[in-house]
Amino acid sequence: MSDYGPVQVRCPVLNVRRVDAYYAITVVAPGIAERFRSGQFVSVAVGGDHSSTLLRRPFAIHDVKPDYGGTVEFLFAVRGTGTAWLAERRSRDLLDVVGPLGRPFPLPRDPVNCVLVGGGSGSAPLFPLAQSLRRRGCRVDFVLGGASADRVFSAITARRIAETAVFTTDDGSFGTRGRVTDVLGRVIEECRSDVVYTCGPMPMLRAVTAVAGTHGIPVQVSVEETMACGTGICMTCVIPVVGEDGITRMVRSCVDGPVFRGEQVRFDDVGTIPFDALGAPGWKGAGSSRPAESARDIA
Amino acid sequence: MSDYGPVQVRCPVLNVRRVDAYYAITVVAPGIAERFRSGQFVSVAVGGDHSSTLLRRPFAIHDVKPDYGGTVEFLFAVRGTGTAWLAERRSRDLLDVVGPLGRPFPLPRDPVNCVLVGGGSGSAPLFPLAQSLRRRGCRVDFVLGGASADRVFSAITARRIAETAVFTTDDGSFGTRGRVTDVLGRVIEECRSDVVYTCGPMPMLRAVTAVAGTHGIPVQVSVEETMACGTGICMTCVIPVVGEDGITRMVRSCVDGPVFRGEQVRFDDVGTIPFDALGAPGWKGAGSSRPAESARDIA
Amino acid sequence: MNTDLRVRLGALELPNPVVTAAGCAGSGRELAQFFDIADIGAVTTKSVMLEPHAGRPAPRMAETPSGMLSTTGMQGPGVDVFLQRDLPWLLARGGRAIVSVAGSGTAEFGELARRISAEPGVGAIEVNLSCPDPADPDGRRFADDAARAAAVVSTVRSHARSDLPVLAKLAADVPDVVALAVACAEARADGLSMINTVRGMAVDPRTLRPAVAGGIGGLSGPAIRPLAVGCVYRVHEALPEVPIIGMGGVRTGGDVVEFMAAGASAVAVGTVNFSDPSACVRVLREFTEALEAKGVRRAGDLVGAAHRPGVGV
Amino acid sequence: MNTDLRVRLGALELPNPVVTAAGCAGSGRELAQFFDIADIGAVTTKSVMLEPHAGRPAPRMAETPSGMLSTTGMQGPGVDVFLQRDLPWLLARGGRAIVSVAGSGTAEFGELARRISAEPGVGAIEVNLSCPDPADPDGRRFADDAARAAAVVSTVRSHARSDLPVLAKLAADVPDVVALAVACAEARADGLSMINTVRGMAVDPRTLRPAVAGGIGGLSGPAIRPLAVGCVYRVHEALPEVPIIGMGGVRTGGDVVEFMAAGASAVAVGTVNFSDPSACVRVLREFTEALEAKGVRRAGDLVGAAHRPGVGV
Ligand SMILES: Cc1cc2nc3c(=O)[nH]c(=O)nc-3n(C[C@H](O)[C@H](O)[C@H](O)COP(=O)(O)OP(=O)(O)OC[C@H]3O[C@@H](n4cnc5c(N)ncnc54)[C@H](O)[C@@H]3O)c2cc1C
Ligand SMILES: Cc1cc2nc3c(=O)[nH]c(=O)nc-3n(C[C@H](O)[C@H](O)[C@H](O)COP(=O)(O)OP(=O)(O)OC[C@H]3O[C@@H](n4cnc5c(N)ncnc54)[C@H](O)[C@@H]3O)c2cc1C
Ligand SMILES: Cc1cc2nc3c(=O)[nH]c(=O)nc-3n(C[C@H](O)[C@H](O)[C@H](O)COP(=O)(O)O)c2cc1C
Ligand SMILES: Cc1cc2nc3c(=O)[nH]c(=O)nc-3n(C[C@H](O)[C@H](O)[C@H](O)COP(=O)(O)O)c2cc1C
Ligand code: FES
Ligand code: FES
Repeated sequence: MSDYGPVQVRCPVLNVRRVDAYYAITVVAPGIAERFRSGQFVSVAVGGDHSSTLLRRPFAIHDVKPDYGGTVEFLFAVRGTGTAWLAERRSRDLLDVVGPLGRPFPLPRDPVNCVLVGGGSGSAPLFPLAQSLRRRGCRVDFVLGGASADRVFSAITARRIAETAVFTTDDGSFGTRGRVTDVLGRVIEECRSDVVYTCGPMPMLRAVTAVAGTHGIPVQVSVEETMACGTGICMTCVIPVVGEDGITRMVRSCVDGPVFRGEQVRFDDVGTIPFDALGAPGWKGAGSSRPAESARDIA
Repeated sequence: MSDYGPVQVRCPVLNVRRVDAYYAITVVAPGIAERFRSGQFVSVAVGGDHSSTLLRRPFAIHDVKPDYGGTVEFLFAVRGTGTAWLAERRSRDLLDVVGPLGRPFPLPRDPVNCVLVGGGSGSAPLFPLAQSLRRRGCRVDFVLGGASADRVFSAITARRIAETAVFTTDDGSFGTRGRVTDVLGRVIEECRSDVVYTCGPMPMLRAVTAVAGTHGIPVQVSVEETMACGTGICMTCVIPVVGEDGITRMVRSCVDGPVFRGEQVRFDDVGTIPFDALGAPGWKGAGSSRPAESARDIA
Repeated sequence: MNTDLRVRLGALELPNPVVTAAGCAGSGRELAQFFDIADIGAVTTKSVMLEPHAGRPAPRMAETPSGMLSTTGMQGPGVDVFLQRDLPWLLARGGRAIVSVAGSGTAEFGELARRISAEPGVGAIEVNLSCPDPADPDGRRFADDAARAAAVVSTVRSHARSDLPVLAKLAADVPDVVALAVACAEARADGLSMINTVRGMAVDPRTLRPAVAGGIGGLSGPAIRPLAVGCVYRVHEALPEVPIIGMGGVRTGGDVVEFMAAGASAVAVGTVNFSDPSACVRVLREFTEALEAKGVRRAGDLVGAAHRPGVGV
Repeated sequence: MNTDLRVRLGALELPNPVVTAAGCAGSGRELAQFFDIADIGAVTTKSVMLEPHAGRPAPRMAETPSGMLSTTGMQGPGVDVFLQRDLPWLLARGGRAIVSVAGSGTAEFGELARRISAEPGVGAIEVNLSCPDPADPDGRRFADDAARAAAVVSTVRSHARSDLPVLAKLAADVPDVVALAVACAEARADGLSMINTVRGMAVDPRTLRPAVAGGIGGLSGPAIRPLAVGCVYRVHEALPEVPIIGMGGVRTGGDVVEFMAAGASAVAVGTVNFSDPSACVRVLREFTEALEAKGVRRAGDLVGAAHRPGVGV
């Protein structure tokens, strides 16, 4: 958990680069850089002061550097209006950025073997994670996937920082044709992985969690739910997560996540209120022995 | 009346200049330039494709040049969100511009003496008018006013193209302290003016019309009503105008104006529906002898 | 791919679903400077009254976030000028005309229907139920009382030529829009148009005065689109057989898809004509491209798609 | 100049008129990372229910032009956790608390009022009348029926400590907001909060599915500001003595001026907290600057100014 709360800064754009199918924006934001822990994200206001697109866009932090007092880089694919607008930013433009937000990836105490599994832009937060793990003496292996070669993120960097790096594409244009989960089992075995870290679309997280389960190793997943606030006040980003006490709660993926233990996310029930979730229709609290309300209380 | 209708063009900004308290933007818009007659205006979309400021902003055309196939210049003071956004445009940005819009200033057939009276940014359309009048052999005199020196528009140009140019400011920081109407009577007499052309805020137009009336000469006024469309379809820009037939109609200042004969504008009733206006509450059309409906029909 | 863009509103077939909203396109003449008026589905004309009307005092409009407030108060030349000058112009250019009528009482609605039915070439009559009802002691609109609204619709229906579709134009800010729609359908409306502007207000923070004369104005533009889509969805759910013209803040071809999926058979562009005079043809182009990208071969297949989970379009 | 920013809501005096809207600021803890929660007028807490509630399924939100649709469905920990954990946190930091309550029936509203009245330090109770009324066969909200709404208000009033102001939170999309306001005032509400979100819908043009689960969501943000200002204006006209908290799309200090001129005594920031977590203090700063620029010495002088032509502020 980060020691400091997030900050809101109007920060200058240092540069905007194209990287394959993605754009990378670096902003000067010392306050965010100094607080950052890998797995956290920023949320960025888009469209200017009189924009009709009211909501911030969340992006994982991909890199933090000490230059200019502290810079923060995030990467994105153009998807809709907000990302199209961001792609048009130029150096010296100002961006209104809030961060760092969310629970970071928990780091192992001991120098264990870690496999990092990313899909598309979801690979972004795994790079600073890889660095942190390496600094702790962990072995890092990468499995990165994407729809096509230009959507597999930073293959070269992955090869450089990891012990091994395996790539998959849906169309076979790069690496193995198929999905990350087609190769993950083999990687876990060959690299004797002790833990999986993963970020990408929900179906991938679920499949990765299943593979980790088969191999009996823990998995940390970082989810991408739509978020209106990113700061924990709107309750729009909830997913069903089972607590240590066995009780399912609808928890906010922005502040209680985006990183969760994969086994605790009820992937099959995302998009529903499971009947046995705390406070679900028909649910009955057991009077004074009512379970604690938030995943936080029991953390 | 212009021979061609308006066009809508996405046109590149050639340059943005500061001129005293104003900004001048020149865009490359051959289609507008070739159709332009002095007194007409453009309407400009502001804030980009996803702006929450939906409506176009109308600006008088200040200058048209043959460069790059045809350029159009307009001038503006920063007033609210739209003009603030425009002031931040840079060369090569694209602006969505519709024009030329509105009825131009009618030009005299003969080489008569014309006095052009402008207030603040309302002086803008008088400059191309002065050029047209000069080309027809008319004498042109200027009376330009503003709140302060930096709001008196293009004094140097006025001096250059006009026979005489008199300036007034509310605070006395430039020219005569006072209002344009304080000096207009004297100018009309000294220059033996045959006609007045004027553009500026409604109270000024009304006062100028009164002075012209006293001197028994016609006056053409160009009004600045708020406009939602500028093309004649929304009916939000209406003012009460008396037709040649003596009947008052609520006419659209965007297409039936912005230029009107001053004597025909019911300045005292702007912001009301005069009880005797065609179709006013209680008004009764005289069956088959019902008066024609639009100022256009009788023009 | 050759996408079939035709849609039906009862007896009226339109070549494509993009029409103009009443009062947001005059009778087509001004917009015809920017595109060929025959290219769009239809022009819904500004609501015409029996007599000339001067409308409301200025200021008549104020900009609001992603919308505008307006109070034009039915200014117009009256039905005589409309039939002599505006309608023939539109029909001569190959445009399809949906003629909107506004009566200052139920009888006047009937008279307007009779007059307009007498003109060959009209495509449909749209009944503007947001006019103030002179018989209502509180000055409410016909739309505020489903029974009064239904009475207007049935008067128009009985005075209109029987082959001419009659569309009832509904407001969203009424006690129950579904009940209003049902009442109009029972009064034999052939279709429904929705939504009209929603009452709202702005105060100018500089002057501290209401920004439009009279205080309350009608809110329109993209800001109200979710209200409009909600009405279309709920009414289509209740009356799946009744064709709907959806409108309220349409700005792009994607918005047409949205309204049609919610249940509209045609979609009107209103306020956005003010900000983009070529909006109708741009929206139609974007809509056509969206259908092609989705592989939808008939525009009509989209109608109500959001009500059918997992529909394959 | 030393502007007096204090405003009153019945017995409750606030240091300034800027408060948070219920459900748009949690109970202050998260926003306190961005500013000192004691600096704003008050925090209106998320509507609390008696029992924990899991809320509605995802997707719970969609962006719309200048607004958003949401359906969180009252997710919350229940009143026990609220009173043990959230309220003490807020009061310990010097924040003023307006506690919003949501009952799943009239009796539960009473019980909540009793529980909350027992806590010292609460500033006011706000009654969320947009909860579905379990006794209504059509699943309508209390706010849809003025009599049922008034019954809730009077139950809360009789269970609440007598010195604690009770505010009735109204919806705009009801048959008659003025009638609803009058009914609540007659049921001895000390003040009114308006407006709640307005029902609307969006369909995702990519998937053709409703953008939020369940289809209909609540529209909020600047898009609805004209509806909110209109309600405040009309209700203040009818009930000039009843204090109002105005809300709906407040984004800037100028918007606070607008709501107060329309008749609000305090103004809540809702959705804009999501897009700008320091919005409350920014809005307060802009508001203070606007008063100074106008030469208004007491914020309270603005209240209802738009109703008084030529008022000299
Ligand atoms: C914690 C987190 C981290 C993320 N990190 C990255 C990243 O590093 N790189 C990257 O390319 N993308 C990332 N995303 C997804 C990114 O936020 C969306 O691509 C972006 O919001 C799309 O905005 P838009 O305006 O272009 O799309 P639009 O479709 O116009 O957006 C409309 C609304 O939907 C939301 N939305 C749309 N797509 C998504 C999505 N996939 N996930 C969440 N919200 C969405 C938007 O935020 C906005 O509120 C992340 C999302 C989350 C929640
Ligand atoms: C025919 C015509 C010609 C004009 N020519 C010029 C010119 O050459 N130079 C110049 O500086 N200004 C001119 N104006 C005024 C100019 O249109 C406004 O200053 C501008 O619209 C303000 O926009 P804003 O977004 O900055 O202000 P905001 O106050 O944010 O605008 C809000 C709304 O009010 C309208 N509005 C605000 N002020 C005015 C105004 N004075 N007149 C009309 N609409 C207004 C805007 O168009 C917009 O719809 C002209 C107006 C008209 C009608
Ligand atoms: C300036 C203006 C004038 C309008 N005039 C009429 C009218 O005469 N008759 C009518 O039925 N609707 C009228 N409307 C409502 C529109 O037809 C449409 O229903 C509404 O504006 C919502 O669509 P939009 O958001 O696309 O504008 C008018 C709307 C505006 C903004
Ligand atoms: C996500 C969200 C949750 C809300 N929760 C509540 C609530 O619990 N109780 C309530 O009375 N209003 C609730 N509201 C309504 C707001 O308090 C406010 O009335 C409305 O959103 C209009 O203000 P805004 O446009 O500034 O958001 C909620 C609004 C949103 C957007
Ligand atoms: S995005 Fe608002 S609570 Fe998570
Ligand atoms: S501005 Fe629309 S008719 Fe004149």
